[in-house]
Amino acid sequence: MTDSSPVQVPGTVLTMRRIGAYQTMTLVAPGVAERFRPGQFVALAVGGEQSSMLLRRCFAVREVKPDYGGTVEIVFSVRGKGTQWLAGLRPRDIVDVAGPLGRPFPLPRYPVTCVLLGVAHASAALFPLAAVLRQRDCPLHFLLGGAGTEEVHGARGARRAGDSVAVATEDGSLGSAGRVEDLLASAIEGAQAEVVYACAPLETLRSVSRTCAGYGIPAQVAVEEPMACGTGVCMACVLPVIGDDGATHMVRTCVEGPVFRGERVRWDDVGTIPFDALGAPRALRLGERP
Amino acid sequence: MTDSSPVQVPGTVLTMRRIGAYQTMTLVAPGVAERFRPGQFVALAVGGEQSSMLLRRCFAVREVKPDYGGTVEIVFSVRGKGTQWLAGLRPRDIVDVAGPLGRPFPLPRYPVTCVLLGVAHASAALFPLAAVLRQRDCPLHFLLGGAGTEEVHGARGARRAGDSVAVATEDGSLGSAGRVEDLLASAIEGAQAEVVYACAPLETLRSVSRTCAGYGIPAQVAVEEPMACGTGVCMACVLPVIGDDGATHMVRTCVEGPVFRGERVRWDDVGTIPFDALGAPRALRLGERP
Amino acid sequence: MSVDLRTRLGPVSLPNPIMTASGCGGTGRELGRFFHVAKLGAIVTPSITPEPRAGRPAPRLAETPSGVLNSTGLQGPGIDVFLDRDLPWLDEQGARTIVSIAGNSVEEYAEVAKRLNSAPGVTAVEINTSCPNVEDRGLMFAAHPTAAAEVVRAVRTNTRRGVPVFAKLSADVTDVVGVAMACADAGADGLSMINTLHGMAVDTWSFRPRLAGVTGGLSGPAIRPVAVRCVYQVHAALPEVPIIGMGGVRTGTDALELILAGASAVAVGTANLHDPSACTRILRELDTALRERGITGLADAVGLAHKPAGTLIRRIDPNVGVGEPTEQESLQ
Amino acid sequence: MSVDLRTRLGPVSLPNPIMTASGCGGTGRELGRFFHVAKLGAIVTPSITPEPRAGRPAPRLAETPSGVLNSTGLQGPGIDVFLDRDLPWLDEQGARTIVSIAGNSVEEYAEVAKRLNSAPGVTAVEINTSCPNVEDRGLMFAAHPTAAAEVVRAVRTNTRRGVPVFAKLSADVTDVVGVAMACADAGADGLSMINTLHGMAVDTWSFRPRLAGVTGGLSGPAIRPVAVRCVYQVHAALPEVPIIGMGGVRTGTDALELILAGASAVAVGTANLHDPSACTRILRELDTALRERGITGLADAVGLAHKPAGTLIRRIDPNVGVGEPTEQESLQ
Ligand SMILES: Cc1cc2nc3c(=O)[nH]c(=O)nc-3n(C[C@H](O)[C@H](O)[C@H](O)COP(=O)(O)OP(=O)(O)OC[C@H]3O[C@@H](n4cnc5c(N)ncnc54)[C@H](O)[C@@H]3O)c2cc1C
Ligand SMILES: Cc1cc2nc3c(=O)[nH]c(=O)nc-3n(C[C@H](O)[C@H](O)[C@H](O)COP(=O)(O)OP(=O)(O)OC[C@H]3O[C@@H](n4cnc5c(N)ncnc54)[C@H](O)[C@@H]3O)c2cc1C
Ligand SMILES: Cc1cc2nc3c(=O)[nH]c(=O)nc-3n(C[C@H](O)[C@H](O)[C@H](O)COP(=O)(O)O)c2cc1C
Ligand SMILES: Cc1cc2nc3c(=O)[nH]c(=O)nc-3n(C[C@H](O)[C@H](O)[C@H](O)COP(=O)(O)O)c2cc1C
Ligand code: FES
Ligand code: FES
Repeated sequence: MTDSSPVQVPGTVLTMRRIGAYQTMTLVAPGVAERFRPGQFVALAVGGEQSSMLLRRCFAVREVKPDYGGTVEIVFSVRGKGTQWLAGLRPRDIVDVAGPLGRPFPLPRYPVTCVLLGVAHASAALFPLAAVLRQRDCPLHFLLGGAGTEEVHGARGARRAGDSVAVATEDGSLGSAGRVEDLLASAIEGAQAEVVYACAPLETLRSVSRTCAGYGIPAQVAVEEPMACGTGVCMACVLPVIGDDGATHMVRTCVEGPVFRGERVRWDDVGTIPFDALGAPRALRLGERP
Repeated sequence: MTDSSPVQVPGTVLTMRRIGAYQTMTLVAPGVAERFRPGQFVALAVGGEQSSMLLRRCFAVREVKPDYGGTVEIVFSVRGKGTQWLAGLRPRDIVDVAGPLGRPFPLPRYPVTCVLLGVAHASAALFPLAAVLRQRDCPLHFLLGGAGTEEVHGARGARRAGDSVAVATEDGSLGSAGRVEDLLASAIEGAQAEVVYACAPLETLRSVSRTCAGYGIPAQVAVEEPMACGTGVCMACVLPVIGDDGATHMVRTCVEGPVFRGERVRWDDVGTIPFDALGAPRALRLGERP
Repeated sequence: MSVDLRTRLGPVSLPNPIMTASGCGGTGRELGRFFHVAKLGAIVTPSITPEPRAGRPAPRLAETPSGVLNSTGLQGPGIDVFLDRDLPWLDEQGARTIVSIAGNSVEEYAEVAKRLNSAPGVTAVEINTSCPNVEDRGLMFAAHPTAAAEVVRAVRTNTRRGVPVFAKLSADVTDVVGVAMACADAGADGLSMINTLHGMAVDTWSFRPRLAGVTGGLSGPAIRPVAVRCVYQVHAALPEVPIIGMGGVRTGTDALELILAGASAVAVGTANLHDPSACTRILRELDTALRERGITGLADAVGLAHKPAGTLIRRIDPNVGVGEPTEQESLQ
Repeated sequence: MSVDLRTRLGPVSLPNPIMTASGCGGTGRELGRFFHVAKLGAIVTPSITPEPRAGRPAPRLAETPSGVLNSTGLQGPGIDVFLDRDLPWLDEQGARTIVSIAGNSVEEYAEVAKRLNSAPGVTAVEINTSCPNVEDRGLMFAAHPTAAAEVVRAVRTNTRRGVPVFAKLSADVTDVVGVAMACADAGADGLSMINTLHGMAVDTWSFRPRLAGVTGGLSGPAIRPVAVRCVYQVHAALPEVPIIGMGGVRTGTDALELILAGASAVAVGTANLHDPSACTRILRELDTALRERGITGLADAVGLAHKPAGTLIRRIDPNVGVGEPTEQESLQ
């Protein structure tokens, strides 16, 4: 149990606010903050002691602070019954927190120009990253997207932290109309970017990875695959990813991710077991019917 | 659907206080108060929308008021996980309430002298009864019991409502030491009581019924058998009770009770199917092995 | 947009697919204090036996996570009192009544069916095959295809045409599809699934079983995945046989889940204990859920989970499709 | 008062009865970040197959009321990597390892057992009999007493003395006691119960099964009553055969419930997903629960629900009683 191990603690709700389409919740969760590195996430238990909901809900970390032994802020939208329960919490309520979990973003050793691309709530994960990159004197260019104005998270924070910010909304209500990935090529060119960090739905990450490959620069993408435990024991969260050995492995995004090199993920085969994956059904490998 | 039908409404917690060993909760539950008659109870759903607890929790009614469309007050002790959840509620929280349920206490047509015997939280049910008996000019003598001082409910209320109050605690910390049923015979004799109303655990009710039978006066007892639905659909709450036809029936205490004439309940056979009950297993009736 | 909620169970048409599950809706009168029983597609009675039964000793119910264990032992007044007192009341209310029947031998089932045959107001008969067969070491009929089929045959023979016979199956078997096929072959017009799972709980203070009957039946949302699986498997094997799905339905979308898996109607059991208005609420929620999904006829949703992704074609299935209700039925 | 938590599983003694359930504790490393894996009675590995397996496509898990459906398809690295990488790590930690094995034919099971035979650090072998038998239309071995027995015989033959072989049974059968007896007759030193129940869920928006594998296994507190029933029935029939009980254990009293029903050890599965510290918490809670009830030795509690009310006699059962641990074991 090294220091980089996660902790599991009863977290106490400190604040709960609604901003745009999202709930922002700050938890006092001693031990998480000091271990946290950008890109990692926390897994929360929902529903209380007699809960009928057994799976954890995972959230990117928006900010950690050393106050009260360590606080963690997350930004989330109400989607199903677990997030609905979370949104109903009030200060002093208790939530079980496990974290920080997952592999963080790799950081450049020298100052390099970065594009930070985020869509909807997923943008939250960019801010702790930006803080660290700033310390390393990296020029930062934000690209933020969402369905509409309400769904764009962190435009103000990005303006504070970044050298530039561009926004795209699908309904055109803020920034340019369209998808934020459509702004990426010109952002890379304009800023002479050397790396792209992205937190977004799968479709966007696929497109980001392609674009970066075209420019020959690395895409560090944080995926948001459905997770169940967040700790690596259940095998729910697998993606087909090409390993260092050149073979495709079904890897758990909660422990081997959520951050991957974009070109390693076999985006077109997500939701399948590629026939050439390690351990794929033999029948398929032999070209027989499954 | 006559007016004596129960209602099912989302109840809003108005107040929650701890008094002695008990929680006192007042709910705004429109429609319940106006239908309520002493001896009836309410059945609460616990655990919220995604609750893993499916059975209702039943509680005697301590008081109803017409305020806010009708309020209901209950007094309860934390026993298992459902009452634990209830005890954690705060004003404005919502609890689903069904009630009033069950058969009320039969009321005397003329002023008669009554002994009202209650043990622990169950004493709560005596107070709405006392209010109605008072209106009918019945002299009222309270006998209250509990394990210790903290577990005696309503001594002050009884002093206000009754002509006399005697208390017994098992640890002797309040009133006489021992069980309250031991005070019954002298209370009946002293007051020349014509009827006894009792709300208490089964053992006490059995003893009360015997004592009353000895004096040839009716015992109206409210039982507290484990219930599951409270509305009569599940058959959980049966007791062997002798019907008007002289035969023993397994009757549901939630709809045919909770109030029974003490001599009708086959106290010694509780927890069994008496061999002569209507529909008892044939093998048993023939004296064969089950 | 209005949703056509009618559904067909063999020869019978119901105005909507929601019904009480056997043993969980009382005689109808108890829930009738919370809503009009005729609003439901049907009321399923507790399992009716030839003689009165006092049931099992208490404790009879125990709460488990998202479930309930019961061992009530089919307490009931027997067929005579049922015909005299309970069935006429349901008929007066305008309810459609599905009579669940039970017995401890093939003869007992046949006897109850015969008695029902001349009674007015029986919309369908449901055979509770989970009873112990005294002639086979107390093994439940549902455990063996041949035993289940024998009961179905006896009941079908003694029930008049036009009154469909549904066989209610247990999921506590190695091969539910095999039992389903045997029942269909023996003349069952439809299948009801699932009965409770065989379970048990132990009190950790007294060290004793929590039910006086030691083991009991597990019901409630906990078992819904098993119910969905059984309905799905049986509908895949016997697509023309109508299914009354049940097991853990608590909301309108839970009901829809069973319908998508292949149920033409949905019975609500344990949810009634938790919420006496459950059946009408679920009916309302189902209507809303179908509307929100652009489904205009319930029949279009039946078995949709078996279709390739993206399919939502309007189809008139001879079995579950929306036929014109017969005159008698539409008068109800 | 201190509680003696030691338990015996045939020839093996464990310091306490709590273990991870197969497939729910990762390789041990994952939970090892939250507690020391050697603190548990044992670590049960995911089911190990002869070859690497990529498992089933996602979505693989779905949440259900108080339960989880999974269809992971036994993703794993295969026996070679397991022996090279995972087993040595567990051994280094001082953990007692129960290796779960799986295959699609009797030969595959035998093959894995043979490979394990020469490996150090194998405390016991658990046979996952819920795998589809490719030689029998994909029916799981657990479905038929003869098929289950055949696998047990093959594994027992290929496993060295002193390493007990446990057969893990499915509750999805008509007669779990029959399967248990067949396995015991075939040489199983003990039985593990229960595996997941066969279930399914349908997404009510997409109308598709919620798992890519269509059906899956239901686990979690929802199924605990079924687990308790199976353990109780099998312990009643085979009181000398040690049982590893599992299914829905979330707290120390849940574990005690299975012990009272007849389990000598308790495996924790789905609770690990919900609470990565579940196993150590449950161990602590079990200790407290026994202490609060005045039970000084775990062995005294095993099967207590079978005894007449009020019995809590101290007894030394040759099977579940507290033997002196062997030297090797007490050094761990
Ligand atoms: C690494 C990571 C970081 C995330 N960060 C954020 C964030 O910062 N803000 C935010 O709003 N959401 C985030 N999500 C998504 C968030 O976890 C889901 O929206 C949430 O779990 C849904 O829970 P629910 O109870 O509302 O939905 P339900 O559908 O009831 O959830 C059922 C189960 O499915 C899982 N699940 C469902 N949808 C998702 C999903 N999209 N991703 C992962 N698991 C899912 C849940 O965790 C749960 O185990 C993140 C997901 C991951 C994997
Ligand atoms: C008519 C009636 C009136 C009651 N009035 C009061 C009251 O005024 N104050 C009070 O504190 N308690 C009262 N009780 C008892 C109260 O219902 C139980 O204490 C409570 O349901 C326990 O719930 P739990 O979740 O704490 O326990 P759990 O053990 O988790 O309950 C599980 C299930 O068992 C039932 N149950 C368990 N114990 C009892 C019991 N003693 N009686 C009935 N059902 C039980 C619960 O209702 C629930 O359905 C009354 C019971 C009845 C039947
Ligand atoms: C208290 C109770 C009593 C029941 N009685 C019967 C019965 O008499 N006959 C029958 O066929 N099923 C009976 N059942 C089973 C239900 O009809 C239903 O099949 C099962 O509970 C699953 O549905 P649910 O999860 O919605 O309750 C009973 C269930 C419960 C909980
Ligand atoms: C995600 C997951 C994976 C599982 N993998 C296996 C496995 O590889 N082998 C096995 O025998 N059982 C497996 N099981 C079944 C568990 O070991 C256990 O028998 C079952 O889940 C019941 O226990 P629980 O309710 O505590 O989870 C798995 C269960 C889950 C939830
Ligand atoms: S979410 Fe369980 S292994 Fe990743
Ligand atoms: S509690 Fe259900 S019938 Fe009385």
